[in-house]
Amino acid sequence: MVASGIIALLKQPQRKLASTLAIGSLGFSLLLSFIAFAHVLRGWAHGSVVRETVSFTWLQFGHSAVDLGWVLDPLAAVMLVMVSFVGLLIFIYSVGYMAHDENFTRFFCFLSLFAGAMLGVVISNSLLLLFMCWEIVGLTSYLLIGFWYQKPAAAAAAKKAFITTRFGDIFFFLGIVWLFSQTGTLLFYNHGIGSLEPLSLAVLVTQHAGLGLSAAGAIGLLIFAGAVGKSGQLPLHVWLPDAMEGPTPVSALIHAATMVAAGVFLVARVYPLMAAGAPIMSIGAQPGGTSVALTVVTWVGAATAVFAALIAVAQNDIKRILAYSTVSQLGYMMAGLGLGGVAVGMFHLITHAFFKALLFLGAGSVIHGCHEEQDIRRMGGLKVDMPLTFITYAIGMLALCGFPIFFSGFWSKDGILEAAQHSSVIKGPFYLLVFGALLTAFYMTRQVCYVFLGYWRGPKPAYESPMVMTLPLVILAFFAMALGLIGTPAWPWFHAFLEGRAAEFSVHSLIEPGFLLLMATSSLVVFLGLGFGWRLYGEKSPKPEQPDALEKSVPWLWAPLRDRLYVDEFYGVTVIAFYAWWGRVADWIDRRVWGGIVALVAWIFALWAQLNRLLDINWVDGGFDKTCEELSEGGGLLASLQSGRVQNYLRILAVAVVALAVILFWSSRP
Amino acid sequence: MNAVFYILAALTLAGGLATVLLKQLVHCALAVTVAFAGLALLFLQLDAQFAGFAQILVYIGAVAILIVFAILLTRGSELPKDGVFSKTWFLGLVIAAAVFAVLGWAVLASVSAVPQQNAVPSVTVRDIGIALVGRYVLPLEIVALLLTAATIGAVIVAMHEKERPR
Amino acid sequence: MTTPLAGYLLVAALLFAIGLGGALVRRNAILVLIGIELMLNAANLNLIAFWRFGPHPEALTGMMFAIFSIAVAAAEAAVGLGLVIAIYRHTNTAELDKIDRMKG
Amino acid sequence: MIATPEATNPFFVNLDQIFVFLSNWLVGFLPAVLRPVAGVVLGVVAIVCVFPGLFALTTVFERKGLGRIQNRIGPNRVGPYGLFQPVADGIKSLTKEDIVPLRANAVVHFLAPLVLVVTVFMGFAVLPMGRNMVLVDMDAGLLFFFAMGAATELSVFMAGWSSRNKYSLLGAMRAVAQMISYEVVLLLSSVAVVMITGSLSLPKIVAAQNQYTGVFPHWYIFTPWGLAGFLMYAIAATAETNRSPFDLPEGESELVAGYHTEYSGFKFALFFLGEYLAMFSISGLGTTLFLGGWSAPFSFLVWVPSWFWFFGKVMLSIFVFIWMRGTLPRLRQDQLMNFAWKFVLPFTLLNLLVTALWRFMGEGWARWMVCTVILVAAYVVMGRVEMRSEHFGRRSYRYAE
Repeated sequence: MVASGIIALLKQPQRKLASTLAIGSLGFSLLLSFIAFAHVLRGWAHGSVVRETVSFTWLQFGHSAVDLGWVLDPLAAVMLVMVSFVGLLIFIYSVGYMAHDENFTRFFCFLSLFAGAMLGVVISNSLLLLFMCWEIVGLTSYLLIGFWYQKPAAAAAAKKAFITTRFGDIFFFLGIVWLFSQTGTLLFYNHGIGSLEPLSLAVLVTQHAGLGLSAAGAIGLLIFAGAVGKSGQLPLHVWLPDAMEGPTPVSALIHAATMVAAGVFLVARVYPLMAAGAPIMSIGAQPGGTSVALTVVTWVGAATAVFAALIAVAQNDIKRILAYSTVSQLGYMMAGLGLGGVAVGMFHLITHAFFKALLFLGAGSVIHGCHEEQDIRRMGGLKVDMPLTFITYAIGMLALCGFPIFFSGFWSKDGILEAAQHSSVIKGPFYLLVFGALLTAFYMTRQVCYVFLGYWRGPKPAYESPMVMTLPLVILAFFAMALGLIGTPAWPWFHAFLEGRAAEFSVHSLIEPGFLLLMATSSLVVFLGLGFGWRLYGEKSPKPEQPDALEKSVPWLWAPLRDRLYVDEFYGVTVIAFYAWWGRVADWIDRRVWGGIVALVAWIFALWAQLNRLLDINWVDGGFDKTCEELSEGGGLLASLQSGRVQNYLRILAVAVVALAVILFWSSRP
Repeated sequence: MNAVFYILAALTLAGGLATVLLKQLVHCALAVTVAFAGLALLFLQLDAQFAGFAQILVYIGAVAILIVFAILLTRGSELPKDGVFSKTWFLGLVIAAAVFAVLGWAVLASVSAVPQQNAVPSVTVRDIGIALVGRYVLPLEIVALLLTAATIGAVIVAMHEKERPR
Repeated sequence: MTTPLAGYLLVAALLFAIGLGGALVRRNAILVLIGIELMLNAANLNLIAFWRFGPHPEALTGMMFAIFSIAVAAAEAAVGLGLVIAIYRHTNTAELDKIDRMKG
Repeated sequence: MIATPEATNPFFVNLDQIFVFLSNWLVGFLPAVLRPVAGVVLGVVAIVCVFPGLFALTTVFERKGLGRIQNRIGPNRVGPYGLFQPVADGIKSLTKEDIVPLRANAVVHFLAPLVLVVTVFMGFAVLPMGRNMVLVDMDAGLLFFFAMGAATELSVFMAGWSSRNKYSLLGAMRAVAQMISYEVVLLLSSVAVVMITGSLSLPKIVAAQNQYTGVFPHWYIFTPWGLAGFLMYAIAATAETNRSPFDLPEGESELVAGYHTEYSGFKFALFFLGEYLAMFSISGLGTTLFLGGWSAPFSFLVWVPSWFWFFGKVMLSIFVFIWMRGTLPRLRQDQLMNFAWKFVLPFTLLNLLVTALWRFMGEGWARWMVCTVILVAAYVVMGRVEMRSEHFGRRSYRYAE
């Protein structure tokens, strides 16, 4: 936050200072998060769930107060490390990528602001503070997407992103307010009376909010709606693909690692709230989530996964394919959370962050190499020109598809599939997820074949990106492979860490019959997808002019997929149309109704003025003037008496004397 | 005594009437002198010697002359062009008559109540002198002051202002 | 016939009326003043009549009053006529009807 | 020391009271009821006869006197030494045609001389011509005399105005103005005498003066204030009767004959008579007030009848009038008025103060000294200041508006 503030003040030319400042501050925060992680580890080693909170009163009105605060617990620690580490790599990468851009400092200012806000979301203890950082994240995503504001498409995309996320945030805010009104506090954990602690949860559970949902469930769903907006789940995902307009590091940062993860993190954070509804309730318990809220989350997640995967298949823009794959992976995470609880979902989030970041940065270096060319049909044969990028990109692709054993993607996706399998209530999501995995494998191979295999279809020869860009790729590739180990069923370190249990190494869980079957099916699915993809695009590299191979075979399916299943159009038709119509209605009302009222009032006043004038003329003036005239005449009469003729006075005097005398005598007559 | 009284009364009243009715202003002035003389004699008739002589000295000697002078100075002696009496003379007459009626009635009504005393009071100038400086010393001083003031005032009022520069 | 006092009083009243009539009827300012003089004299006559036929003539009040009244009347006549002369000099007329402007 | 000697010799006493006896004798013939009236009538007749006679004498006396002064003989044609000249004048005035100006105001014109003569004669009623020889002994005799004197101004004005002649009107106005201003002085100077004697009645005043210390009588003229008073009185008297230095109204050279220009014949004679009678009455009063009236000048002359002294003194005053007429030049109007209001009046007022001082300082020469010093000082100061400042500025012409 501080870094972004300072960079904002810097002028354009201080490029060096801006970048070093941003990277320095993020590096520093990475260091801090390591320390925190170590601290939590130590705590965890003693076998207790570490949760330290710091909270202070921010607003005091009346006797109720709004408190803000920070919390450090395993969930937060993991996210801290992941966000700052990935962020740091992306910062370094973007130094190279944005080298020739003139608003370099401004870019880094937004980046550091984004990172600061993201870290704020992760460690905040109060729902309100979380919401504030959430809003800043939304803002920075708008700024970064619309970074090249000259391009109208970028500006439109930024606006679109902002509005759709904002749409989700409305529900999020409603949830906050409702929670605040019920529990009286927004702090998650506050020595027992925090909103997520059993005491207030018990209160929430008892209230019924209709539709069979308990208050807790309802609030959970509202907050989940916020997450849907931010993470681009099914109804509100339209903004995410368009967000590719921004520079690649941005897309990487936003759509791979952090921002989208924020949604999932939020659901994870308020998981106890959502799970409160479930009859068999145990915190962080494995697949016992049968509360209504969680089922909803699961269904949304699964639907998004399949839906996005379908669209990804028919995309030609390299970044757009990755965007849709992110959406579907998020669907996976949501489903994981819904089914398997916090640990399963979070593990997939961590692994996905690394290899998706890798893929995006790889795409970035490809685009950089191909002189800003983004359409995969005009690339091909980059295996030769950009060998390092190709290798790292291939590793990332395999991790994403969930290539068995070696790649982290496999283990985290399996965890989700396992949870889906075991969930007692609903069977549907499992099959959807499996189908999704197939599709993922398919479109990733299609992309790799288009980009790296075959021959160069672009106008100018591509060249390898400089060291500063390829180094992060290599690091990320390493993690994409290594990270799987911490979450394997054999040694579920990550899950234990999150739940605060001791992680014991047990091979037998691996060879447990059910799990083996699951591993076999998923690997089968992956191989199926890869083969399918290779067969279509592998051998004969597609000609630029020819339509896509799949397109030839299944044109009726291809067209809608390419057009993103007309979701935008659908929205266009419904929501926008609705707004337009509503605008017209409002205008009509405004002009007719209010105008009418104003006219009426005007008419009344005119009438009143008229009345006043009449009143004034014949009453006030008339009356007043008449009396004045009478007075003056009377005055005139009197004045004539004072005529100055002395003898008049004498006469009056005499008459008066006579009159008095007469009266005197008359009255005193005996 | 009544005879003399009647004569004198007639004389005075004739003088008064003449003053009011005569056209020539100077004639009126003279008529008024006659009236004053008549009154002075009435005073003598009432054995108020000093008052009578004072009346003669003051009124006939000074006031009459003053009136005559005033008439001359204001060119009253020529015949006034548009009539002697003011336009509403009749009203004046009526009022005068009314006043006389009231006074007369008052006199007749009350005269019986006043105790009559016919003894001739012997008044010498010495008594008057003593009274003047004894009981009436204050009025005397005040009248003295008044007369001085009046003289000065009259002079100033009637003084011919120096020609104001045109 | 009537008692002597009544006679004098009647004469005084008549004289007073004549004086008042003169003051009211005549047009010339001086004659108004003369009228007033007559009225004053009538009053003096009254005073002395009452003094003469009053209960205690030796008290001299009536007569003294008359004498003082004569003095005052003289002063008044002097000032009055002075005024008339001043007005005449200013407005060239002694007609009362014409002298009704208060302007200087 | 202070004594009032009486004529012891019966002859002289009778002589003194001869007129009183005569009137009593005459009245005796009438019934008692009419006696008082008859007495008064007799007195009036006496006055009416004596003074016109004197008038006649003085006209001659005056003309011969003036002549003598102007070194000529004066009328001596008619009768021995011109003694019958008045008879001639009388006949002349009676026979002359009595012209009345056409537009003159007939009534007032006719009345003027009458009023004048009547009021002057009324004045004589109060003068004590001899011991016990006063027509009416009024308590406020002096006041009566001045009241009558006031009427003369009115008649003068009537005369002047009625003849509707500019000159006569102007003359009348001047005469009246002059007479009024000097009448004030006349009154105030006589007031001094009243203050000392303490009474307004003239016989009492004469009685007060009829005392002698050693040979000299107690006449008021021999007192400082008396002398000053008498002088002021004399000046005022001459002015009052429009005589000599003050005869501006009839100033022949300018205003033809003043207010009696339009008169001719008998009315003119009446005016003439009136004027001289006024002189007699004023000098009579003067003698009564200051020259001891009918009291003898020296104690040893007391035997002489009182009326002789009275008439002697009057004729003496007349002589002084004539003398002044012959010698003093006429005064200008503004000088005249100026003199009256700026010198004579203040001096008289001062004289009143001195008299008061005199009255309350008691006997002894101290009061003599104080009074004399004051009066002399005042005379010198006022005289010098007043008159010297009268240097004659440039002649300024003033035109009638």
